Amino acid sequence: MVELKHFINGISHPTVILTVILFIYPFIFPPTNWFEKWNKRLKFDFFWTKKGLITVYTFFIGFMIIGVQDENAKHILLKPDNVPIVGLLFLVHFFLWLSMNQGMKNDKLIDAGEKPNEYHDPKDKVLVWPDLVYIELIALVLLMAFLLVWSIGLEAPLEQPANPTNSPNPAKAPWYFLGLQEMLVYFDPWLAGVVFPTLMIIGLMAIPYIDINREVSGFYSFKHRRIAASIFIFGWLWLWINLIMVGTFLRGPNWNFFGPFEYWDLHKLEVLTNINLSDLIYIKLLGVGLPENILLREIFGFIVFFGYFLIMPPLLAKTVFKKLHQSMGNFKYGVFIFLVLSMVALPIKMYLRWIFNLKYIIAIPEFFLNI
Amino acid sequence: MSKKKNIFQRLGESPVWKSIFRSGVPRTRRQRMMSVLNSVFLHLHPVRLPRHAVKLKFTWCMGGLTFFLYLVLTITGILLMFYYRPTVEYAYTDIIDLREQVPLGIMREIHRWGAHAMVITVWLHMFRVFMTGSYKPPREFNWVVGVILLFLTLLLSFTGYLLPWDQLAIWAVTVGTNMARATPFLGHEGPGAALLSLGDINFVHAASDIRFALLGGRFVGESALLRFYVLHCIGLPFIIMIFMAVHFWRVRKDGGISGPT
Amino acid sequence: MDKQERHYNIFKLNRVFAISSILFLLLLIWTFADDYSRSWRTYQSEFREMEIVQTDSLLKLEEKMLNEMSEYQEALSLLKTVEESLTEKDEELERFEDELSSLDDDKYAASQEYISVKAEYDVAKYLYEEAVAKGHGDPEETGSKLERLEASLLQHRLKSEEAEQKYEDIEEQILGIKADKKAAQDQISRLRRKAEVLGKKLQKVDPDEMTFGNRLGNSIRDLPVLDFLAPYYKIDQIVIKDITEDLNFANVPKVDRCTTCHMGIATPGYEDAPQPHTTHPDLELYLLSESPHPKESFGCTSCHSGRGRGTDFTYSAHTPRNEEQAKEWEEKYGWHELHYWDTPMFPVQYTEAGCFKCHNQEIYLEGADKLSLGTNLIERAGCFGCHTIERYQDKRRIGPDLNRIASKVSKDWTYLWIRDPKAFRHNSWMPKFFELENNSSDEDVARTNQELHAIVHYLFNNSEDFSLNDVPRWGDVTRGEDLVNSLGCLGCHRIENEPTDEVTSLQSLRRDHGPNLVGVGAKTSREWIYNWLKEPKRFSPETTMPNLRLSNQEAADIAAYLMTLDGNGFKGQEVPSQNNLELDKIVLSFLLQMNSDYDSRIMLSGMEEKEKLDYTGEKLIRFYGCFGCHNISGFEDEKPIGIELTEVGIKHADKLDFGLLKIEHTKLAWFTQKLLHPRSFDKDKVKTAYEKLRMPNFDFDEAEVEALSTALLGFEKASYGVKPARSVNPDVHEGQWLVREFNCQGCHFVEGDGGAVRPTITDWLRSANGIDQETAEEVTADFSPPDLNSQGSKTQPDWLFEFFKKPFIIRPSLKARMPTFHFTDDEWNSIIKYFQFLDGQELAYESPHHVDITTSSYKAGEKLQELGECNKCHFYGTTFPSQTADTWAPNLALVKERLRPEWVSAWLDDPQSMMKGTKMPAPSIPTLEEVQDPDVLEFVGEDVAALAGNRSVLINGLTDYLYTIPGKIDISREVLGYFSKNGYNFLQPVEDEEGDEWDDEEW
Amino acid sequence: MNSKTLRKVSLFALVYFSMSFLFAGGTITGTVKYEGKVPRMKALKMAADPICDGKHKDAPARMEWLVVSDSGELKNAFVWIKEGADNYPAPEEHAVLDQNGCIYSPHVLGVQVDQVVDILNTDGTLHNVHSLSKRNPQFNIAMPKFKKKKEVTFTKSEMMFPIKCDVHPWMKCYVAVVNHPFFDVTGEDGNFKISGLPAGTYTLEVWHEKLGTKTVSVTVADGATETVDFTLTKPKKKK
Repeated sequence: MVELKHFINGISHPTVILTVILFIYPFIFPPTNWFEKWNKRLKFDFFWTKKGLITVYTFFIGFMIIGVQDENAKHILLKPDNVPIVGLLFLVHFFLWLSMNQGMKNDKLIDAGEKPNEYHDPKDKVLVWPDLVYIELIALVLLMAFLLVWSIGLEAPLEQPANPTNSPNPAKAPWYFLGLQEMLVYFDPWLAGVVFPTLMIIGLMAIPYIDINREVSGFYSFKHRRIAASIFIFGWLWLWINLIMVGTFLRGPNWNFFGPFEYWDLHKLEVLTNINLSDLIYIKLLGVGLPENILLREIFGFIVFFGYFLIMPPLLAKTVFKKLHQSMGNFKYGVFIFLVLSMVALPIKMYLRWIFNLKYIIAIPEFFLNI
Repeated sequence: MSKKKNIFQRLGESPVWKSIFRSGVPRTRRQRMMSVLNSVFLHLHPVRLPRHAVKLKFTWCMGGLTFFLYLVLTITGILLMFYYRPTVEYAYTDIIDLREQVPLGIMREIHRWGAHAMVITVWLHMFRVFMTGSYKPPREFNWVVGVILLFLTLLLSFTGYLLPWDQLAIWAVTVGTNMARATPFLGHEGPGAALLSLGDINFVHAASDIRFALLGGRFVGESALLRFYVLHCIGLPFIIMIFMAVHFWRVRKDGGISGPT
Repeated sequence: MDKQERHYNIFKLNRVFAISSILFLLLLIWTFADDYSRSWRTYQSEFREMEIVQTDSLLKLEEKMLNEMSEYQEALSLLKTVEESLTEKDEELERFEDELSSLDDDKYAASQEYISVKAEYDVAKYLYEEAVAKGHGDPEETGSKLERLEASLLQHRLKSEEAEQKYEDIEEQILGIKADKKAAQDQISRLRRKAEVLGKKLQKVDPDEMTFGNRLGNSIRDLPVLDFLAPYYKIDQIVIKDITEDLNFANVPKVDRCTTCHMGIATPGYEDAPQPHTTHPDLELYLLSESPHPKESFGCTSCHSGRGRGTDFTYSAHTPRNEEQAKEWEEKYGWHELHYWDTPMFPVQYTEAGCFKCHNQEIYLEGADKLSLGTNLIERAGCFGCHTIERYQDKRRIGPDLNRIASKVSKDWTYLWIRDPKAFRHNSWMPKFFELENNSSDEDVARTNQELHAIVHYLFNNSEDFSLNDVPRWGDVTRGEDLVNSLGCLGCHRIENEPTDEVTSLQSLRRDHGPNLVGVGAKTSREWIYNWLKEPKRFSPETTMPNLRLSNQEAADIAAYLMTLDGNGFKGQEVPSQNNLELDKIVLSFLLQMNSDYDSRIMLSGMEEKEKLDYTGEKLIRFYGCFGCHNISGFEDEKPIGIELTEVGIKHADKLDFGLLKIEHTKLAWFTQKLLHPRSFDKDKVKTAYEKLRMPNFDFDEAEVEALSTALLGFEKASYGVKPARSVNPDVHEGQWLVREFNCQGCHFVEGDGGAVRPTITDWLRSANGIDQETAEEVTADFSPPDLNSQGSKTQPDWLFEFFKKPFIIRPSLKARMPTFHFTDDEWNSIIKYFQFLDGQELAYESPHHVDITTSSYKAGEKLQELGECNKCHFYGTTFPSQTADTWAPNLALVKERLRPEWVSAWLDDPQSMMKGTKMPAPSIPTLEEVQDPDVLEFVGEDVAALAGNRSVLINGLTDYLYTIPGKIDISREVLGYFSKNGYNFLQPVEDEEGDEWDDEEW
Repeated sequence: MNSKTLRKVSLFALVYFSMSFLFAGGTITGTVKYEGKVPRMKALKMAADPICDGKHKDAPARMEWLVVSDSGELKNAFVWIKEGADNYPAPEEHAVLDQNGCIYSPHVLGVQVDQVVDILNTDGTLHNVHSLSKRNPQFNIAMPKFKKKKEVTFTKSEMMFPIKCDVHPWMKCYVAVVNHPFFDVTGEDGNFKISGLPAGTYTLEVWHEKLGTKTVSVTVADGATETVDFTLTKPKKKK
């Protein structure tokens, strides 16, 4: 058991878990034919069968059972404000499964030239009263019952009176913003707290205007809109929800990483010797001092930054997204690729941090402009 | 069926009943349609729906539950407002009293857990809509409204988070709002803020930036509590209701619930 | 059914709906039940049962007592006879009653008429005024109407008053007839008052005693939901305006709901009831409105801490006393620690910490013994030398002055002493710094051995010259021992070779004020002791050791005796030799703190050995903070090295460094661990030598640690609006401090506590006089330094001031000597003011007491003095008492200078009540009855007889006489002369001429 | 006094008075002896006060802390029912403590709670009566020549406390305050007698100022007489 806990603690580290996720992700949600081939070969579509659901849930529940018996994990899992997140884990996976399960079935039907499951004869309609109204009512009653159980069973937390001079360690934002707080590890507040959230909202709003696939509408499907779906699931599920989970369960005092079965020791230290790109190149690589001129100093940062956002899009348009570019046109493609690149910037920065201890690509603290 | 009408049947045919529920007890197809049409609450729905739209497997009922949670939160919130005073003297002790002394102080639990649940249902609703591709024309704009509603929901929850005025509240909000300091141009520690100055006069500083506007001070204090309270109880609910109205209206106007063609 | 347009099976949906609705309903009921089922409701109903039983038994007892009370029986029979006699007047009474009812009608009618006329009159008046002032209407017409109405009004008033008068007359007559009955009834109800109150109460709480309607109401008033109307069981809260709770952003009035469950807390009679119904153990001091801490103005959590608003066991932040109780609570109440409350209740053994919130300036707090012991230990151990504590700011350093150390002790002795003080003197207060938990490895010991060399070097190198005068006479050890035992030295010092099992207490600390003298002969020289005794302040200007005004001979005797106390010394221990390699390492590690590695090494190589020792000595004294307790030249203005403790009581546990130690993460556990094993938090930590914890080990035992923790827990600055008077009076504060700092209570009783020297006086009496223990104990008080109880009202402040400055003998048979303390005038004045405060005397100056010697009371007083034979025990100036030295009492010629007449009169009236156990008998003041006896009359004489029965006049006369007794005031010389001739062993029984083979002492 | 004890007291008074007529009650008698070497009682030196001295012209007064007859009977031992007896009201008659010849007589005195004690000053010199009681409030009264009598009462039961005179340091006597009448002080012959005891089992204790205490359990029947003898020895010296 102890070894198991150590193992789980080990693999929960962001470096491990995110790498695994990033690597496996395209095989589970294949965006191209090649991946789909492997998906089939690896039988990853097993996840979306009933047996798959049971398997995953068995793992979840097993983890929870081990968790509540462990002094440290129990403390975090059963903290009143964390309970919704535990619930979120189960719910999100269930609904992911539900949509994927139906999507898979529909995909098969469509491949066979049939209509999706949702399809019914347009004339075959159902009266709202009583069918819809009734199930809505039942859903409401059950939800209310569930809320009552929740409220009786779990007291709303109330800590010490607000004290501006005594900050708890860790001081955490509300759980739904923990993704942003987690991003703070890798980006400055103006990016993590302002620019990225804004981009997220804009990006979400832009989805219907970018997604030019008109066919698949009104029914569950994956294969026939696999690029859109895999990008969305990646952003929403893997990045957003996952970062919340990390922020809630795996971040302890001083925002240090702690495995689920690890004691939140105030004194745990982590190596923090991050350096900027300019230091990396001028001092480590070239062995000269930093130039006085800011622009000169950060020239490599600018090259990387603009290279990423200006050179990557045409490059991709010519290669991977060739078809997409053609069907979307320049403007839509531009917006699309900007948003995707911004999103992917997060994992990229994470890896740069982990591998090179890179702090900033562009560091101009004089203007609070650090990227 | 016996000839003799029982009391409920008689009641259902009485003029008073009929004046309220015009169509009477819905038994026939017509009556059923009329009862939906005539009810201010039910007429959000069309009279008839495609078959897949009543299947829970398809809709998950998430939108409905979100709306219902909004109502639950409104009602419990109003009840809580009777006992809660948004001042630094009383806020915390009033919350203690909700647990210790106020009859049915469980309202606070329902409110808090309901709020968490609402955030989750909103996300799942969005996820469902995405996975069924239901945002596609002609429903693009309603998706946009939906995103705004999601954002407002988070803000509502966030503003409410401060009100218990305990350590959890003040520090969560401090962490949350500290990021606003770094807003480009508008936050005093944001890139570009230094550009907004004439001569030596700096227009964006700690006491004039966007965070200050949000908190009513440099730190989370008495005025932040009041601001968050007003936003939480009046400002944001008001705005969210407008967008909700638009959202529901557009569901119908954009051709009802989506479905395969 | 219309299959076409339906999807679900309606019956199935109905079933699902039914099930979910029922589920929902059940949950709703559960919600209400959950809301209703509060533990306090159970406690309240339990208490109600107990209240019923108690009230019932009290009522029965009261009734029984009434039945046995003759007064009550008389009143009852009186009522009966009166009622019987009333029946005879029935007819008359009936007539009157009839008349009264008809008159009532008349009265009503008349008053109604008057009221209606009055209304008309008021209108007319208004109209007239309008007409006159504004011209609306005719002034004449309205004026005449007003006049008319005025007349009518007068008439009606007369009529009405007449009717009223008549009515009252009749009423009075009826009352007159019934007067006796009413008197009897009043008497009965007066006697029954308590019973009535109890009966009413019982009717309120006991359903069996209720009327049917009330019982019905009682049975539904507490039902769920209905109970918001007028419940019997409800939350009881005390709101205290003056005491606030700090919510960081605001201070809000304290709200305590403790009495919701602890209903019997302020009611006597539930002492043996189980918790939470138990009565508070000390109602005299707390809760009752007549006590100094009424619950209305203090509540509960202002002392006990906790979460006053809580209405449930866990949420009121109860704290168990130990693991065992924690377990018990977990089972019984589902208790768990409330993490999110910063001021949990004090565990019961630390309760006294709460007193400190207000009583934070007092040196000694009666009743809070543990807290007082804690603060006293802090003072004795000198914690404030290293830890700033606001209460102890600017206090003198508690250790000996090291500025002239070279004249006192040797280098080797100093070395060994610092290394392990307790090896030399088992109960030294000097703590141990070396070879503790974090510096016992071989490497550490090698280093610290060299550190000690450097420290000793520094001390001796910087020691000032101090010239020792030669001892002029040869001392006698026996005489010296007798002096030490009798002068009062043992009020502050002990001479104990071995540890005793004495429990540390305030009293034992008083005798720890100065060092245990064991081993003093092995430590220093005869010359030094002699010089020190003669004038302590010459060696150490700040010492608290007073000057005992010893003659050269006395000082030499004592020095000779003390030199015999050579104890064990550091037998067999040797000072390790200096090791330059280790020294270099130490020098280097200090150099590195300020310099680069490169520079350090260059600096090191440039240093001579002496330089190295100088350098490290200074650094080490700074590192260990020796200057916190000792005066060391070069460190006069150094800041303390420890963490400030002023508010340590409210420090969060998560702000304390528990290191890697596996102990409970609570404040108390930390305090206990730190005090018992100060260095243990370094366990398993990797630290360099000068990063380690450095608090020394004081060898506290667990009881001491508990007392210290109590004090530490109490250290907070509470923002309470109420402050005890003695805490805020600066003079009292200062006076109390001086009494504490100079250990007055080592010899004297102040505030009913002290006199630590007394057991040693008993021992001395026994050994010096050859009497048995029992007798010695009985007379100890007579030969001990005086009890200073009522000192403030007793002595004239001017005299006391002079006496302090220049003490002389007051109690002739006392050998203990009041020393000379070199206080400033201000300091003496604050002591005097403190004494006065204790007796409610605030006067600074008083006019002298004038005596008119021609009054008869004066003459009577003179006679009484003669009859009382005061001269048997008291000196009259240089006139010695007629009895032997063992009954001698103060010089009465001193009275006029020393005492206040009010006090003298009160003292003469009843000495025993002012000073329990005093030898002074209450003078016999003849009563009127007694002087009827011709024999007595002959004795007492005319003057007394004339005033007999007037006790206070006679006593005042006696007082007056005392103020006129002439004679020498300071008779020290005469007394000393007597004793030097006759010796002190006057208590010894006179030897029988015949041989005694059965020695009394054997018993 | 609270009503509970009042009730008890009155009940027992009733029982006591009625029973004492019907039955004689039980009686305990016996002798207290001393075994061991008898020390010689030293003479008291009263030279300090001529009046005292004048009273003992013929033979000097001697100490009284161990008075034993030739055959070993012990004087001034206090024998009493320690356990088993209930509260009794105080008797009407007064107890007497005389100061005669600057010696207290008797040397050991037993009184009942609330019983009036007449302290007499037969000497006609200044005495002071200083009680060293622990439970009862202490008093210290001067009795000049003219003061012949002083009445005092003790309100709480208390076993043996000294009364002494500070003017004459040798004067000392012992007083026991008992809540019932079943006690006696041995005379020259060492005999004691406790009578009128209701039937029952009691703990009987003998007390002596130097020789300490000894207890036995005694069962008494109505009308019967039990004999209990005590022998006291010199206590071991305390280490």
